[in-house]
Amino acid sequence: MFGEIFGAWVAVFLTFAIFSFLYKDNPFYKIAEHIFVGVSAGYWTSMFFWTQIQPNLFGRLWPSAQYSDGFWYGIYNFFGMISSSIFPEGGIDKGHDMHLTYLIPFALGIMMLLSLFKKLSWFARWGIAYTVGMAAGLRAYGYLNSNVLGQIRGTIIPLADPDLPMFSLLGASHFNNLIILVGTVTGLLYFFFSKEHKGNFGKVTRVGIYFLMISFGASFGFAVMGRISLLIGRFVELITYSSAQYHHATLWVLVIMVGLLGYSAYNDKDNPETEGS
Amino acid sequence: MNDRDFMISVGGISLAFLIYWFAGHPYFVTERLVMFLTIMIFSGTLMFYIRKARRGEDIFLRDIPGLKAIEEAVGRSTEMGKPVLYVPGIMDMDQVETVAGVIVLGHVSKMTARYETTLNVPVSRAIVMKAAQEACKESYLMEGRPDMFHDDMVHYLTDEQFAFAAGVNGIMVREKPAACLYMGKFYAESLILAETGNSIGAIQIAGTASQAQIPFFVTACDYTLIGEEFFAASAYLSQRPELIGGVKGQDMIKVIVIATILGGVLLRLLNDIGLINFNILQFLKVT
Amino acid sequence: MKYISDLILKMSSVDRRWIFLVIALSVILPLYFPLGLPIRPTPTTQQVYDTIDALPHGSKILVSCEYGPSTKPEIHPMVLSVLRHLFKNEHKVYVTCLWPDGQFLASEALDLVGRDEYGLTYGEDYVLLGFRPGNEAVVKGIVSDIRKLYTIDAKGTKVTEIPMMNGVNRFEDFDFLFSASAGYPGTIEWVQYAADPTNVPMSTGTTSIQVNEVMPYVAAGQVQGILAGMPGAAEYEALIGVPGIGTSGMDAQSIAHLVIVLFIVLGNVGYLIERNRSKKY
Amino acid sequence: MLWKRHIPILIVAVIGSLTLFGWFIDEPNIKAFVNDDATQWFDILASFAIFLGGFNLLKMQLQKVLRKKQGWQYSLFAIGGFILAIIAGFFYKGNPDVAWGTHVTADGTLFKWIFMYIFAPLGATMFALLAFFVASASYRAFRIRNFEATLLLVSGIIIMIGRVPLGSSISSWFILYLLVLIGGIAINSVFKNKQYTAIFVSVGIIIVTSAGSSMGWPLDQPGIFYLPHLQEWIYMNPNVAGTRSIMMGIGLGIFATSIRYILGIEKSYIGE
Repeated sequence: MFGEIFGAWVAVFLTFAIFSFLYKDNPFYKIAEHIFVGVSAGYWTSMFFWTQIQPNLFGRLWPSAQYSDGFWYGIYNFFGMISSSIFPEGGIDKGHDMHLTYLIPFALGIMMLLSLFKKLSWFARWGIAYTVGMAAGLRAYGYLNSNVLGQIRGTIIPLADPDLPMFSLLGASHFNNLIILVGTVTGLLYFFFSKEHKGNFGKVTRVGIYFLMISFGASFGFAVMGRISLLIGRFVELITYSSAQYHHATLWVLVIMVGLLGYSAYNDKDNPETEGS
Repeated sequence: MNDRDFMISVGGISLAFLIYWFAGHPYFVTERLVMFLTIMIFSGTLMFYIRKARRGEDIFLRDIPGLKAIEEAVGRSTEMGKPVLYVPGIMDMDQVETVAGVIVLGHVSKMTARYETTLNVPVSRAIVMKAAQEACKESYLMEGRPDMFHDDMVHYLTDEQFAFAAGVNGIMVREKPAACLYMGKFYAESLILAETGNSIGAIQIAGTASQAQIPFFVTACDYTLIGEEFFAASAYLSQRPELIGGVKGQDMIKVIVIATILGGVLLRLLNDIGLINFNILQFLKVT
Repeated sequence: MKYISDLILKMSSVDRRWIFLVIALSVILPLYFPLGLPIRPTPTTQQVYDTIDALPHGSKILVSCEYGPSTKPEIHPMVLSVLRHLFKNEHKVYVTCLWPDGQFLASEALDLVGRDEYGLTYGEDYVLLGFRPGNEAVVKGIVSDIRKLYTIDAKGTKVTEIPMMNGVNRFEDFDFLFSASAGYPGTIEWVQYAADPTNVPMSTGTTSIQVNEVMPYVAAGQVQGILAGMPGAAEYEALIGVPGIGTSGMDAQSIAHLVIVLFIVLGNVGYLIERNRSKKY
Repeated sequence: MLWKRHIPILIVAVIGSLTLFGWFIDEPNIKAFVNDDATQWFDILASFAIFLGGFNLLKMQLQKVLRKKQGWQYSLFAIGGFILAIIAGFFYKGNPDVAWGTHVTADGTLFKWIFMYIFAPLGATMFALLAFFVASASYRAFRIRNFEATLLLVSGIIIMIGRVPLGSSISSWFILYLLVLIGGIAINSVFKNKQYTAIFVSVGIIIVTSAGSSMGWPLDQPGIFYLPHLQEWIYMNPNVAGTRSIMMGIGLGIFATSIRYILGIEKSYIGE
């Protein structure tokens, strides 16, 4: 139907416009870039409101489960008059029960909005302070738990395990375990700050850097695979949109865009200083 | 080791905990005891060396090339009359790397104030925008150049990862900054920024603890602060004694970690051959 | 000899846009003219297959979708293959999403495999609980009390009215978790806050780039195997015998990789020639 | 000063200690806060803040248009795109029988159309740019400058080729012959003596050929030269060791940094 075909043409144009950046910065890319920034900012503003503020905040301050005619729900009904889509009749039914402690994030949120005015700019600091405090506590525990304790456990290797072969290419073996132990310890020592990396200590940290470099090479090699498959995904979609069902969108847009870019490159050759505005 | 009151307070806390423990430790989540002890020991080590540094003890810190290059990069931008681009990651202040990125921005904006270089800070989250604006305003004030600071220096683009990358690409190829600094938490867009930065010939310095992105920054940027080096940046740049003491404390914690690993291997060996029946792996159970 | 080294020297410092053109061709051409190279499963993919195949008949499986449109080419083929494997072994599949746009893709996958291919009924054989905001808080919520978090499913029907939800109150009521993850929140949050504390076995499928972050957890036994990027998807498609997007992409992947390696070799040969020449002068 | 500095630092200390030590306190309210509410509060706060972000974006783009700065025409697209998304989010659902709130994740709405045909293709294509940038970055960066860079290069190539079907078709004997040639080049550039090189290469080829024919040229034997197995070994051992040391470094770094914030030792993000 029309929405799908028109959508296909829009998607094809935007796809080629982004790819044109590989050639050079040009008007097509600028259009796609600005559309993407504008649409995505609006997209997330709407998404956050309808998945956070309305269900999680208002849903906990005025849940439908405890709807009553008291003063508290009087305020709710007043809001309901302003916008019934945000504050539907009879409270918000998102399966929450009432948590008045959620007035705290509500207040911090209002303060954040008020920090727009220059005089009240420091209002934002309370919200920032809450965020940093929460981040410090949660991440400290989470990372210490999984990144440090979890990996210490993984590095405590069995030296006397009878059914482990001395060396094996695949699966565990004593040699492989020693490689992991030595690599982890020397790698950690590379991150030593309060000691000059010279003499024997320097040799040990050099071994550490070798392990780090192998690890960087490995994850880079791994990533190449992932990136190529994403490009495959884009071309598969472009091939789909080049079919008759979509009026050969891909072919038309490609020809027009290459033509225009070729023409402007031809003009630029005569007066090179007019860099595309 | 002559920090008497520190030793007294450690003794006091340990005693209090022992009493609480043997009094039945109400409300305590017992299976997380190891994590609790780890946090107390590590925090104690940090505090000990921070106090030591505050008392004026001289602590040596090895060079981190990436951090020395920051001042050179700002200087180079000034000579070429081009802006400095600073990206504090794409995540929000609920990530410790983003907070560290904003703190490093505070130091960099002191440099740009001193050298009178234009600073461009595109951000991907609104709370980061507010925090970065406060940090820059403070730095320009402390360098006596409040006139040079204007709010639009720090500007919001979008929360969306790749729209942000597209927008920053646009800034790079049009304003052609001489130095690009990436300090914070990054995901796949890291290589898009680094490759575009390379194509305009900018000096690029990256600092992140995003494990998966370190290889890309290492290959595509001139300097990279790898994981822990990034967190030590604020100590190096501020040269404040208590922060340098904290870095020394971190080193000592690494010694404890390595000792635990090697000790653990030994204990496991003894346990496997039956000399002792204490299973270190069970003890370090992750919950 | 001098002519050749000059040619290599010129090619070793080529404008990067030629590289881009060659990469584009090396990906497009195999899509039109497939080579059909053999696909041999790696041990980590085999481990996922064996773990799922060993699950007792009619188990309750939680599949969680944490990916978006930009990572769909790598992750979606995995989800389709794992769903085919689970439905072939007649398991009950519950789907949650930690990413908002994951819900669009999850419903697309369930409709294609659950409804069209296996003719199963929604609410009895599979259910889409859908997206809840809150990142790791959602994982913790599922671990402590899933019914507090999911009072309704993605279609708005009350959880109490869904037959297959009976007896499902907490994460421990599931027999297995498969996390299809492209970043944060994703596999690591499932390991930290769900699999580790409850010992419910889990496997995962991730984008290639996230494999490196998750591999230590696989090596430490916290995760039972991993499907690594599109090759992992292609290998799993080969294991269950149903070729899909993963398989068709593998030829293009092999060629593109070969081209990149050739560029690297070229660049290094040029670099060595340049260094030798600069030593001479 | 009290409101602007001391109270924020107090908030960080209180909330930080609560979320750090809350993990050890077996009390329902604290457990609920640490497990659930703490992050939910933040998500709500961030959802308010994003309106500030949207406002800042609009202000910057409008300024560009009004002052006719260079490239102001493109700012119209940014403003138009933002307004379109806000209309789809708050004013026009496009599918009347979908309730407000579920329209951001339901089918048939204008919001989903924007997601399917503008948001998703742009995101996927920007991501796909990496396929090109990964190629140009590895072409430029994988150079044998020193021993470390060579390790980076060799492990990268082995993983790249070893993990794709093509790699599993390359016989380990082919790799052995390749190593003999590379060994020859290395010896040639070190000793600069054609005779040594000729001897090394010919002896190498003889050894490999005789070993190969005696074992019947098996594709994946000796395993250490069969790329898929070699890449698995590199990936499961030296790579895990390197990754683990960085992970631990990051874990300790984040822990120490968080303690500095909670104890108020570092507060420059709130201003000196």
